[in-house]
Amino acid sequence: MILKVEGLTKEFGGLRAIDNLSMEIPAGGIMGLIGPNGAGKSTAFNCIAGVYAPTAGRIFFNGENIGGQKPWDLCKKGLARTFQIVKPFASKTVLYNVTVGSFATCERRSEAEAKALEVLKFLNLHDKKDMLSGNLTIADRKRLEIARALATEPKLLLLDEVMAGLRPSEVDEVVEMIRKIRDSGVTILLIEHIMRAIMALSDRVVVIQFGKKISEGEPAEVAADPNVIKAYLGDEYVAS
Amino acid sequence: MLYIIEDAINGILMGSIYGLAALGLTLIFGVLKVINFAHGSLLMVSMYVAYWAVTLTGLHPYIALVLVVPVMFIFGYLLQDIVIKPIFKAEKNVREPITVIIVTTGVWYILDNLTLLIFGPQYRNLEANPLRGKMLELGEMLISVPKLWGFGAAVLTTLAIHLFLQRTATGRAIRATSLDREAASLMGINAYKIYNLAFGIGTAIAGVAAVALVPFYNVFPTVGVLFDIKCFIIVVLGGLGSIGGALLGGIIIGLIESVAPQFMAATWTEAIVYGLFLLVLFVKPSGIFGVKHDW
Amino acid sequence: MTRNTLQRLLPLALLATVLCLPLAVRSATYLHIMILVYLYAYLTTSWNLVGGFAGVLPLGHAAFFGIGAYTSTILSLQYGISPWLGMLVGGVIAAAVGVLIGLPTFKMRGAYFALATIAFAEGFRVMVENIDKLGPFALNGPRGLQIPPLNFGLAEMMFSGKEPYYYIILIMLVAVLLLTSFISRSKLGYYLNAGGEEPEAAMALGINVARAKVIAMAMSSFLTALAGTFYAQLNLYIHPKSAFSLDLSFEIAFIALIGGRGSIVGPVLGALLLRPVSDFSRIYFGDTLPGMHLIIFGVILILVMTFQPRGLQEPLTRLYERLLDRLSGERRAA
Amino acid sequence: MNILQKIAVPVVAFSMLAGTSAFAENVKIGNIEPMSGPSASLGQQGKAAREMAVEEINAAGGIKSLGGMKLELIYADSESKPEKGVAEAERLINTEKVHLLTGCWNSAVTYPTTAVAERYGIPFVVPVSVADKITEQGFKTVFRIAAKDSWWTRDQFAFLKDMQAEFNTPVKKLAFVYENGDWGTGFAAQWKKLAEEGGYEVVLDEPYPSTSTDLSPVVQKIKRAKPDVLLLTSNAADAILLTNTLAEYNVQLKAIIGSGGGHADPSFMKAVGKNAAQIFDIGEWETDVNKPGAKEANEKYKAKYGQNLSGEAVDAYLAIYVIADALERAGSLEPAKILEALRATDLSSGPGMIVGYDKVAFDETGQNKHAALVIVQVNDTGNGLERITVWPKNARRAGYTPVFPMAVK
Amino acid sequence: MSLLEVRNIDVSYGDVQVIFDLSLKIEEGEVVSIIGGNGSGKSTLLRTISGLMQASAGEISFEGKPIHRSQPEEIVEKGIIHVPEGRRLFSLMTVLDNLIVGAHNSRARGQAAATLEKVYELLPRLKERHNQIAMTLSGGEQQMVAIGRGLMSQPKLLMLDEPSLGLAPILIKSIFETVRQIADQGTTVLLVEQDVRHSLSLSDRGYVLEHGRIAIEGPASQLLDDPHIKTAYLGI
Repeated sequence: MILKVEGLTKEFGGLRAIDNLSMEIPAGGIMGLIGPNGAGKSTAFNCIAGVYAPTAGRIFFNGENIGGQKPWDLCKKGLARTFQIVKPFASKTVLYNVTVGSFATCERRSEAEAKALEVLKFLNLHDKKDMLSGNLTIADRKRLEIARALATEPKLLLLDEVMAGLRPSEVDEVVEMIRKIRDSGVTILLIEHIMRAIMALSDRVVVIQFGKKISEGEPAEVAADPNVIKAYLGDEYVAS
Repeated sequence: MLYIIEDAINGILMGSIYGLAALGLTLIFGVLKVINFAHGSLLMVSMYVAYWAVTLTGLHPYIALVLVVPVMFIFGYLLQDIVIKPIFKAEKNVREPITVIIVTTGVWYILDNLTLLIFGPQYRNLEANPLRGKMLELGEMLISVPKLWGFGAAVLTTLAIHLFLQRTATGRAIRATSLDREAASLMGINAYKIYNLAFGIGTAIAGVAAVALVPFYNVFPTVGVLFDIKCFIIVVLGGLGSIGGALLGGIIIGLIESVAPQFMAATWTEAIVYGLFLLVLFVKPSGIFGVKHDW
Repeated sequence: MTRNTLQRLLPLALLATVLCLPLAVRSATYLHIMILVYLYAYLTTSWNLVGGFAGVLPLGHAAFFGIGAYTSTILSLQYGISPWLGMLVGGVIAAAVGVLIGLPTFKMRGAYFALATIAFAEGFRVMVENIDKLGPFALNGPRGLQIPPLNFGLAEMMFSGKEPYYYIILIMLVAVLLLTSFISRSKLGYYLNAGGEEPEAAMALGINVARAKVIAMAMSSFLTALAGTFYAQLNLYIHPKSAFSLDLSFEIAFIALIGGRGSIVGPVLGALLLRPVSDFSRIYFGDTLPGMHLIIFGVILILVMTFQPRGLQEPLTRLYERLLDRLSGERRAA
Repeated sequence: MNILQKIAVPVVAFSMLAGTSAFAENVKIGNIEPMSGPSASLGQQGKAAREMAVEEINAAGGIKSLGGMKLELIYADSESKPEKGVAEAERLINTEKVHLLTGCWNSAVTYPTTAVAERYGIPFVVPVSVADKITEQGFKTVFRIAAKDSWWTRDQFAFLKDMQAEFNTPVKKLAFVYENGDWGTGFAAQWKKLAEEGGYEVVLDEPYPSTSTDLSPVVQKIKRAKPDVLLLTSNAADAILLTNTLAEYNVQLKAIIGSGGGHADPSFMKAVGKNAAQIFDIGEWETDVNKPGAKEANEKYKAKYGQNLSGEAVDAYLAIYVIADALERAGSLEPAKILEALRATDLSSGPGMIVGYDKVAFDETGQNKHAALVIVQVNDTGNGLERITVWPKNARRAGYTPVFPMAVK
Repeated sequence: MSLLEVRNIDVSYGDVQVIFDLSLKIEEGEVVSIIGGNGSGKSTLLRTISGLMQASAGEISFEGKPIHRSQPEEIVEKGIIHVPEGRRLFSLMTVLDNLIVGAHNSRARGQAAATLEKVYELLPRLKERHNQIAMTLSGGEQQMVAIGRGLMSQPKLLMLDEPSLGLAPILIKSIFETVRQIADQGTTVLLVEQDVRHSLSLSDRGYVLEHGRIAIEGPASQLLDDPHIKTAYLGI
């Protein structure tokens, strides 16, 4: 298990956003994390990525309890993430953005840039390397977000709704890209709203609602789970 | 022991006037989320307006209020509308636009030096001033009457602003804009108009402070600078944006300035004030009383 | 000439001109103004490491300037230590103070940070004004320290003419420009820019943003202190109100904002514009319209902030590019 | 080639600009004064007084030994900032090619600025910047008309001694209250020495920031220390504030002695009114000084600028006459010649000599040996408040008896 | 003439286009649902109607008059109120003050007291809590305040952006009941939701939004049975 979450709980001023959540991600696969809006996916994500210290519970990354460690330390340990609302360094070029990421593992600029270029080539962003990231289309910004995270050489990559707001054809491209990344040996935890993509990509899916896990299993299992349908479409939908 | 009480009373009175001077600054910050570096200069302009209102019309210094407050309100309103608003519009997605700070500093330079150009560097003091030197004797203790009036003005203004914000439709609109500009505009509130209003009111409050000061204080082009940094310190002590906090912060500064010199050289009180200021910034940035401002 | 050669030649030509300027400009006044332009460009470039790259607004750099000025002056007056050495000592002390100030303040946001830095600088001024002697060191309180103009010479960093000062500050400026442009291309520069622009994203990419800022602060305060020593040796007199002047702190920030925060040339452009404007308008209006120069200064601040809120560096760069196009007859490669 | 031209043009233009006004038709006197900023009031008085003197001298035919050459004043604003003073001195010397310099009122500006003049060998006449240090730097080009602070304080104590004898009122306890700048702390250091020598007890030694917005705490301290005499060094804003607050708290003292500056500022009496009554102040000059021409000069000044001549203004006025006298004798614009003439100054008559003392002559440090001070008392003898000369006794206004100790109000 | 008519609008965030050539109509007295997954452009559509964002092309008219160039406060004045996603209460103000601010526009201000009574009648919880600071309320109560605040403006068209977001099922139910009641009292409602079942069951008509375009539209009952919805949501 590359990541093991045990009894994770996070409260904000009495409000329990994550409630005793446990899950395991085996190395090398893609795990989907889904749930309706406001279910607590991003909070769980932020706890794992070190933005929030958990109120209770433990998070093991490669066997080490990382609960409460800072994001930059986690990044150096091989845990990278993207943001749901992309946060490019907008006044800088694409190459610059990715180089910031590759500096996580190298000291010299020439080395870092070389690695950034490799990542850009890998993700088919190479021809846009000199564009200001603020001028990219949303699809390219999402791709840049992934490229930057990938440049830190992660073992586990947390992707937060990287397909939201994309057109269907673009979604397909990103799906392909994620597969490619997985095939290069990076484990992926995916939060996504676009079910088609989740279903196509994930080896396993965890569904949460109100901070609690309500279902887990292979995509098809989960999609058929009445609990899940209820959570998504309202409780009366199941009957119809 | 008695003299400490006498000093403390003086400190509270003088401090309340500082608080009054800072009240407008905190109001403007509360709504616009911007530190108005021109606030001291607006106080200075108010003092000139008060001075001339009294000198030219022969009004009782406190009656000048009826002239100074509307004039300063309009001055502040137009200043925000004409000079500052365009910057807000250009940077409407920035929560605390630094450019606005710089622009208010430009306004400070312009106002101070324009006053120097127009009125010269002289120190002015109301000549026919029925309040000058009036002291209230409380046993052995002496209390300055104009400062007492100033204290009254500070408390009343604070109360009036509080009630205005709590009880009137415009006040609620100002509070709503301060808390969530976009949601307020969804309720039909024009945020820029509210900014103008808040700036106008903040400036008018500086006018009240000027009227309180002019009977016992000098008027000169750089007088605002003396109050400027004091006002910043006060609003941070009281909590940026907190109405009651401005008064309390002012009183704390007044007390330090008044009581501490009895134990050390007066020049060290400044250092104490800065020390306290930094302490509050680090330990309790929401202000000494840590009150989240609801107003 | 091709555009590329031109692009390489122009800066060299500029450097050559600047180096030869004292040969053409014999007037010490204009040299002095140029010295001040370079001094402020130097100060603003140093400030830019924090205020530009790291994306905060420090308004108290006079604290480091004053520390530099006082340290070297005290060491040279009381211990006969060359200001060149004193400069470095002052720099180290300022860097330590910068770290101490930076650690707590970088956690603050916007207005609070600006106010805290003002309070630090003013606090230093008040302290120096109130302290006559600090252990073995005579600060002389409000009376300040005067350097008797007796031992002219390079070792004493004291000269009877302006030219040596001109070259010293020019070298300092070029060095600091090279240093910042080196930093902006190094890991630290990437980290500062990233942390300034999108702190959350930066943290997720392995950047300890607070630590990067503190490092930048240490460098910035070190460099600022060096200028303090230069200033003391240029004027041969320092006192708390001038060495720890709030106006100085503000002016540095203004130059950066007018020129263009966070860019390498921005501070130089800002200083090149604001310094002469304020000096010349003081010269021309000083006796007839007192205060006019500050009014002009204020108007420029407002106009630039209204119409070019990101500073003049962007439009001027465009203009420069167009000039290059015109001169070479080539279009800029996209 | 066109690039070179593009660069060359501004450079040439720049250097031509730098060379303007190289040919003097007049004697150029550079004046560095605080025209804006906190001391602007004093700078502008100094400017007015200088202008009046120059107009008079030029109207009377200019400098005759130089063929009737006229004097021309060039002003520079120091904003009370040393670095600005230095920059302006550089400019005046190099660009405006001034022959002499005067200024700078703020001692903090005068030190470094005189150093510039020394470097270029340009004569620098200091009308009034009182810090001793200014003439004690070993400079050869600096001349000061006014007394230095050790003389001011010396005379304040001499006056105090004389008054005790004259009115048979002993004074034991002194309080020193002063602005915490260069000037105030300089005076206080001298006072402490003199108090020790004179056997006085110092009951209060209190600096205060001149940016204070409330001086009640300081006044309370004075009241509680119960001194006999209070010595003050204040700028205008704080002098006004202190005087009013002393009156409000009804602080009973035998005497209050100011040190010029704020107490001599024309705004002062206007602003404090009767609270100024019976305050003593030390200065260089008074409107009632018994000198030919003094009254006329003051009236002319008042008509023109709306204020009485202050001590500071008279020093500036005299400084121009001292310069004119030296130029007349030098008969040359060579700095060395002017310096020589200034060193040999022995001026005892002429329109400029409306000061309280009889002669201007400089010692080897450049200090006017004869500079003396008068002490005045502010009082109302039926014509409104005025400054009445009371000390030295031979200069006392006829028919006036000083009030000492102060009357209980 | 429809109450609200949106014709062929394009909307972008900077250079990122979010809504493509979108048209819809709302008749007076209708309840219309717009449903769609995250990022489909639902909120952007509402933000454009209420004037927070500008359409780069197309027109929006209300009661026959164009409003797509108007400022948000002018649009409120005309009678459209937008209850934003995430409630956006004035967190440090009391419930009562929040409600009164809702009546800021000139049509509603004079009748604020009477409207307040009606709102209290509809949402009695608010009356109990009127003196409480908004941020201390539970999520469901906050949503009620947001709706009540919208009603205080006497809207001709009430636009609700995901009122069920983050609420427990029982609360969701009561929120939808409240919306139904509002509609029954004659207010036209435009409801943006993810909760398909609930929202469609109380609506007259519905639109399904996908990637900034209308994918399906029709009577609500018909949409409820459309298999495409399930596909769009669950990817099966």
